[in-house]
Amino acid sequence: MKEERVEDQSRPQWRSLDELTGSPEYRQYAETEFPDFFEETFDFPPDAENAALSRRSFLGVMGATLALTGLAGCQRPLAKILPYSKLPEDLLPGVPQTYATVMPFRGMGEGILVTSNEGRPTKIEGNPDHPSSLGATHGFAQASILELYDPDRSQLPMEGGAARTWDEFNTWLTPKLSALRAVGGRGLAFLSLPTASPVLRAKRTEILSAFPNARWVDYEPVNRDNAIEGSRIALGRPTRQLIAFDQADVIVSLDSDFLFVEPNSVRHAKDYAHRRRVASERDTMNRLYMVETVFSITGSMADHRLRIAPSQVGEVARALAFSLSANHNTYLGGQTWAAVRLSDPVLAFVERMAHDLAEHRGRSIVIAGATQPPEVHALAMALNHALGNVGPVVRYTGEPYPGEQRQGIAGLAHSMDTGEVNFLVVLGGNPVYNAPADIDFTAKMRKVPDVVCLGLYHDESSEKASWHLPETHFLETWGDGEAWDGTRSIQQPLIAPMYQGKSELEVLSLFLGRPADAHALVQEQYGREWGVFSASRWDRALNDGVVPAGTAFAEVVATPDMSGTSAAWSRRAPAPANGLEVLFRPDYSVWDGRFANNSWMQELPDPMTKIVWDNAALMSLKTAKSLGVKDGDLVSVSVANREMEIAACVVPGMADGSVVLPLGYGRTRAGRVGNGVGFNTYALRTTTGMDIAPATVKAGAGHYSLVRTQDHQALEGRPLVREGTVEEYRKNPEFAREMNEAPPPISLYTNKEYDFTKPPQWGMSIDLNTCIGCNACAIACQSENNVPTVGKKQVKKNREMHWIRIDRYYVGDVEDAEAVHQPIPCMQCENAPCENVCPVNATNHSADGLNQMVYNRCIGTRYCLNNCPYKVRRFNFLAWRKDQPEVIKMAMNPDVTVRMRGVMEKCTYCVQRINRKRIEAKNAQRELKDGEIVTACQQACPTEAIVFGDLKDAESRVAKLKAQERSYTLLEELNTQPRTFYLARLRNPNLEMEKA
Amino acid sequence: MSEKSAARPSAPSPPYGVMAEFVTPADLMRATGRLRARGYTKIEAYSPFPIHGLDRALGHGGSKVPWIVLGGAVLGASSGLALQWWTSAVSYPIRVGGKPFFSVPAFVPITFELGVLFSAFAALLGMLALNRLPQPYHPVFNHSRFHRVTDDRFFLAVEAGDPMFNVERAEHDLSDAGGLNIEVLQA
Amino acid sequence: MIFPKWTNRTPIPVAIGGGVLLVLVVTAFAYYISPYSTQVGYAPTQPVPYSHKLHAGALGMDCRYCHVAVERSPVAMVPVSQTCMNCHSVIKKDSDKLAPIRQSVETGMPVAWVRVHHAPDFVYFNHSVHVNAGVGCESCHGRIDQMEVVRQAKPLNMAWCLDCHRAPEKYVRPPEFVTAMGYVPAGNQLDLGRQLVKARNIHPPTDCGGCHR
Amino acid sequence: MSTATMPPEPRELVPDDPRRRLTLVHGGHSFADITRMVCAPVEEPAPRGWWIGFGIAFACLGLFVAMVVYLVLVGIGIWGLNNPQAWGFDTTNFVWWVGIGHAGTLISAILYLFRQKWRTAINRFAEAMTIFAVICALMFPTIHVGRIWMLWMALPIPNWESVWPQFRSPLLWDVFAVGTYFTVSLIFWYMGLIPDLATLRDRAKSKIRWLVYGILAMGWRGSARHWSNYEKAYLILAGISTPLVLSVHSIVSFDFAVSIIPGWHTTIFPPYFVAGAIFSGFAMVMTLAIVARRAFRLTDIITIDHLDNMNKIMLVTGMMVGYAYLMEFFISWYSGNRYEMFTFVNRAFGPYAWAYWIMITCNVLVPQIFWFRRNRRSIPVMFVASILINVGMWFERFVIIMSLSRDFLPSSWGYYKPTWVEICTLIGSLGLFFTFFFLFLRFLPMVAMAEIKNVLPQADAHGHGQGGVPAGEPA
Repeated sequence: MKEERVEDQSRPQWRSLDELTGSPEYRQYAETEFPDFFEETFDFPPDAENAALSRRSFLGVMGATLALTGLAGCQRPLAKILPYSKLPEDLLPGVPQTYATVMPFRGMGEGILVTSNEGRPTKIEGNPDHPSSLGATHGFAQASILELYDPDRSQLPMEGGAARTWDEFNTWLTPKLSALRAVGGRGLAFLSLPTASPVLRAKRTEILSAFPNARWVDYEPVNRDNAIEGSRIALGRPTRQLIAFDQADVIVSLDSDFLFVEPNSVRHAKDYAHRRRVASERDTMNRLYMVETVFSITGSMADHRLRIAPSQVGEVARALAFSLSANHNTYLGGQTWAAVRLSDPVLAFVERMAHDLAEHRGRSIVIAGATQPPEVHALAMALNHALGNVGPVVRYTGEPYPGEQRQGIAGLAHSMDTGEVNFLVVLGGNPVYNAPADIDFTAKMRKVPDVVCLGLYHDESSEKASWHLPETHFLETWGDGEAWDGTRSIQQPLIAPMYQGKSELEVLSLFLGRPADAHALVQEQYGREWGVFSASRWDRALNDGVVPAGTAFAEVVATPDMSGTSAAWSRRAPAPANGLEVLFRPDYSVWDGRFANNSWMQELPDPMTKIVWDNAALMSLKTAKSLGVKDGDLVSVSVANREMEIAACVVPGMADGSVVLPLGYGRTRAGRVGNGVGFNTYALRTTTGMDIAPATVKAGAGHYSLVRTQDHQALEGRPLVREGTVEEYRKNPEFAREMNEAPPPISLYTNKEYDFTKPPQWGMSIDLNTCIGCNACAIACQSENNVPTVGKKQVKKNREMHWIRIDRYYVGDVEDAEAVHQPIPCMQCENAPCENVCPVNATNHSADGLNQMVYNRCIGTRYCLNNCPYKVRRFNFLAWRKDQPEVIKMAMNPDVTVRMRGVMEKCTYCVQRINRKRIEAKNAQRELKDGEIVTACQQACPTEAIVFGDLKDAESRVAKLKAQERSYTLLEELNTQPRTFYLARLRNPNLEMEKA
Repeated sequence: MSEKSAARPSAPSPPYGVMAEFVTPADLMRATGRLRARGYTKIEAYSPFPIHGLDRALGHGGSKVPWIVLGGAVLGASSGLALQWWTSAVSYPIRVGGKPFFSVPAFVPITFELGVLFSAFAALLGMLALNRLPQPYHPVFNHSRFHRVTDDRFFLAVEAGDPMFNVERAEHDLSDAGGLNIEVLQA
Repeated sequence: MIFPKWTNRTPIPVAIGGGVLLVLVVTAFAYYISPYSTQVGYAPTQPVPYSHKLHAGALGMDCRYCHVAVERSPVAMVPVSQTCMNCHSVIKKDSDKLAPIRQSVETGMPVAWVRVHHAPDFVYFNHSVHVNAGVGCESCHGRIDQMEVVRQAKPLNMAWCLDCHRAPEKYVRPPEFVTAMGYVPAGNQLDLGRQLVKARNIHPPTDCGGCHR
Repeated sequence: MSTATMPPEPRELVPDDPRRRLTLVHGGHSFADITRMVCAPVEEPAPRGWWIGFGIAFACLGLFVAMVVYLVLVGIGIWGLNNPQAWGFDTTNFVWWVGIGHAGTLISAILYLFRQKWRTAINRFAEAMTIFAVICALMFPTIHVGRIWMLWMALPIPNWESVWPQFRSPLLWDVFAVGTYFTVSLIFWYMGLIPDLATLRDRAKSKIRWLVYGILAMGWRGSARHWSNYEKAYLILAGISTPLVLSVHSIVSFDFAVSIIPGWHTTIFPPYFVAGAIFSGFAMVMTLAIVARRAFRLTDIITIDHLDNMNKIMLVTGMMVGYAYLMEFFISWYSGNRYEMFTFVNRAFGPYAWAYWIMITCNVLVPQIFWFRRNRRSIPVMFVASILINVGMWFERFVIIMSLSRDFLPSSWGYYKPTWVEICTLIGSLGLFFTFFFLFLRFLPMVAMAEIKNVLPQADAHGHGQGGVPAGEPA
């Protein structure tokens, strides 16, 4: 890797890119039918090829040669240094730079900071100044670095699979455009992803004014239509909710996975965690009631959880409304709500919720999940209003993006069918793959003479289109984006387009006949908005990552129209009397399928099921029993006479009588990584059943191998994750430590010449009370530390390489289980068992208490792994990076060695970051400040559950946390003296409810 | 053979001694006694296997091998411990598992093993040295039937170094003692 | 069949001879693989016959004029072609030897210098921290000012690094002399060194993590 | 000389009374007979059986080499190892072979110290077996590392990084312990060979044989002085080998006992491993002896009494390991440590229960048949039993190492399945062993002639025994 760094540092970025994409290795990858480099690794040729990747592996081979053929290894390799010819301004080779930009995702812009090494973006962090991020990120943002360097991204315009140039496209387009212009764009249709970019929106309106008769449809498989429609019902206009979870004492979530799936989840998690963080037994905590079907990570954080079929969630909402109005004198606009027939325990649950809400008027919140129908959203809004939560907890702004995507796509498909559309432009989406099955978009597309498809990949849709245009990655182009609250950020490129991509903005300007590059277009737009373009303001916008001076949406005051809401309820379709229901939801790893070709995401275990490289039909144990299937058996699910086979996955704590189908798998043209991984559940998703649909499920033939990173789900009564209620904590703050008694440490060794007292002494705190198990840390670590992926077959052999893993245990009864998350990085034990057994001193201790791992010293006895009670060590059983495409090297962190096969590796507390800051401090002749060194996992964590620092500095955050009564170390009876410690988890149950 | 036949006729050099063959250990024992009684001091017996009391009968002292081995043991153990101490506590002290640089308990096994190793070498080399081995040639090999000494025959040699050595008398005494195939050994 | 007399004279010479031979072979091998044979004296020919002897020696240019990053970055930074042209746009502007530089500036293509000092890529050496701590360029690179062609002067093996990391006082200089060539300490280096180490609070790591990540 | 006329007939073992001594060698053979019988396999052309056996063994050796090359080229991943189970067949085979390697030196040394004269018949090839087994054992720690070309770093070699091995690691103790054990065994073996090599030298017909054996015999001429130094040195070697044997397998057991993994971290391991080693070692000697004595017509030298004695020893050691198995369970319960308890319950009833019960059957139940004299003296019975015991002892090590599959954190529990590569490597190592062994049978005397002669009645130089003129000798 170092070699790479040296070269890249001294070379203008575009050159290195040309070189890379032009390099023979690369071509081979771009052209040949690819080896499935994540598959079985038996038929390897000798390791020599690895030399290409890093000189470490070269050394290995050198050693090998030495061992085998004697002294051949002693000749010195010729290395070149390629300096710039002119030094770009404010670039200092060897010193990474950070730029602020914004990532378009889920119809909003997520503010990020990107680290760039000599023109290679290598790491993504949250932007502390950005309201939707506050410095944290989700895994998708972290992983988009890998997406940028994905060699499977489309590189050239293509006409029916044949490579073309942009000029050729223009010559093809121009006559068609003039024809279209003549008819005002009749027959022209655009299908795009909803965007949070004002510039892009402006450009779209421009298009529509240029082609008045053209139609514009937005469609994203995972959309917010329900919520927006709900707001229309309740408030009479499309409205967006800004929820301040840090203001809520009681949260009632109606199937809303607001900590992960809902937009702005990172901010939600931050605010939510703010009210779970306790320093002493006097602190209070919020209480979360979760009513859901699937077992979501939000559900795993709930204090009370009601598992119920998706169609019943609405009934619960109605029962809640009834109970509030009937028993807790809550005024619901004079509308009377009939009692709802539900089972007694459910009603009891509802009653308690109602009681708790009533007790916390103005300090509570009711939210409905995106998969719930509009009326549920409307009712939730109404309840918030009735409970006086509007204002203190939830605020409304206009919805900049009215939605109606579901009707949109259906309508478009219809008019494609009737031949009204003769020129379709698909901008970014992948309708062929993810449009509702019943509209059969592929067939409709065939009826459209000209289809132009702009996309990051030559995907399922592009394959069917007459023209495919390569799109730029968001890190390659200019643009802008709105945070959830409307705050704007400029999207600035970190790197010149690696391939011949153009952004949607640029493509639209092509259609306008005024080709321009994105940079100019964005500046032009802001110049228009600011009246006159101000360079200083522009620079500040780029520097801060947010456009200065209140660009947030204006708040709107709206009173709910109760009659409308209840009218909507009266129109509500009756829930299916009996039979199973399916619920479609985005996948925790690949979302709607757009990350399917991202090996980091594919190998990232699902936070709850721990499944990698797959999706499955999630169902409760009882449901599985009733179907007569076991985990991994194939079941055939049919919805409205559409049928598919999918593996069943038994999930404790899931609602009976329902099957959850994660979206985003079973892609056919995702790329080498994503093709044919998992099951395409879009096949069952129809316009009428986009979220919830009645279904029949029966046992299928055969078994499917679902691979999990965690095979055993129970704690076996071991005090690993320590948990208590707030009450227990108040009674006995020490409860966590008393859950395990450790014998007094006695030692054979009395003459210890050293101890770990001289500051700094590094330590890490992990607060189990705020960890939501979202996996952001795992991906951040993977990106920071060049952690390889190994593929499904190797994970099946328990050979995954993650340096930080999140253990998830189910506690309580299998049917109605609760779940706990426990991130496990290296414990950096002071008395590290791994060190004692290493015969070559390859792992040992630094003065500041780091358990160091010296790859170049390691001979790979694996004894350390055996002797690690936490099993955090990872061994390179094979040359994982052997068949890795050349270009992936550019995603590597140059400060971290790329490990070759045969060596052990593990979490280092990001020693490279420690050293960097230490050197900075030394050069400046100053001391390190607390919080100056931030580990990758800590930086990404949306809930600030991870805190790193100097344990010997009494003022440091980590030292204060260590001092808390809740803090405990894992397996302290082994006297390993871990530096990583945990803060016990607390639940805040409603006591009456417990009694009930 | 060639050397032997070459040596035989022209025998100016003084002989090494006179050697006789015996059939059983008992005979050898008896003969040894006789010769000792006659006052011979420099006689040596040869046998296919060790015979109890024979070296006493020949008037040999005890073996010195034990002392050599003791030396080896001490050297081995001490160098073993020294190696571990110097590398772990002096040359490059590295913190390992919170144990001291000089972790005596952990260093015991290797110390012991090296002690054993060195003593084993001492035993072998000591034995060879005291037996003046390797020594491919020795005058006794010149006896025409000596090759059976490693099979089933027993030999007794009176060496020329003996003060009362005299070829004729030696031959006579050996045959008295029941020795067969008596031969004069060329040096 | 018995062994001739002379064979008795063989064992001892054979034993001794064998021993000596073994020692010789091992020593030879050890030297062959040592940095003293593989590293020291490595002096490849460069695309441009740049003479440090002339520039750093005779003209007395400061190292940092070209190696600008050395105080702020892990890499000292091989100068960009433009740096050469700062002078050579005026002096020797038509020299054939400088053709590659001129070409590079025109085309923007880099000049492919050959790396002389090469730390293995599992070693993370940082120039800035060493220079700021007062480790002279000379300490690791030798008398650059006397080199017509740059050659590796020091073995740069780990034991060699440790020598200074364990006792920096033996080598550190006052900051102002970092780039000085042929520097002679004013007074006893050890005393001076101890003061500097104390004053600038220099404690170089001997932990693996200091250089290996 | 009243007893001189006593006719020689086989008797039961009795205390070693010079006048009533067991006839260790049957058939009243003379010294010359012994020489002839023992040298025959070395001097006569090899029987067809030998060629077949050697051929098979050599083929397996080829397999071993192939597997190692494959491993070095591709990596440890071609084995079934994983996280949490970073050791599997590799370490199992290592410990198993080392265990087998303990019988030789034990028989030679300890029985020698205890003046068990019957050892003389079997010690030579027991020692040979030791050396070959230890070679096989050493193979596994060597090839099981991820970067074999960096293995030199595990030895205290002065280097340009000035970094040394880590002497607190049991693996490094192994390097020294097993290395020492190998060297000492070799010395011990060679020393015992010297007189017999002299015999072969003196019987040599061809020039080459004469030269080779001559050089190896180093001019041994069996003088009284030779013998006295020789016997003293031999006695001392026996004396130091005894604690060595015990120490080596104790240290091998430290690989596990010194760690902190439940099921490994146990103080009973050293004695338990040593007992197991003797157990398996004798089993292997038995297997080989049974075949060799038949094939090379040495039934008069390696008599049924010898086998009987070995069976008794196997019975005893078998019960020792049985006791250890019980004690492990008791201690884990008594410790009150939840992880220990779980591990042992899991051992007997968890995913690897099958292996556990194979172990119990072969190591504890099978030896019980040796309570009966009939079984102790029945060749087929003991042959089968000895093989079963070798299998059982392999599984003992496997079971112990599989403790890794379920240690402290349930989240990282796993299951280990060997790949075909590992199985072939195990078979290959057997090939390595037998290749050596077959060569040994052909080129070196498999019984210590000098020692055997020494225990013949007529070897007694003090007038006991038959004395007089041996059979077939002109007076």
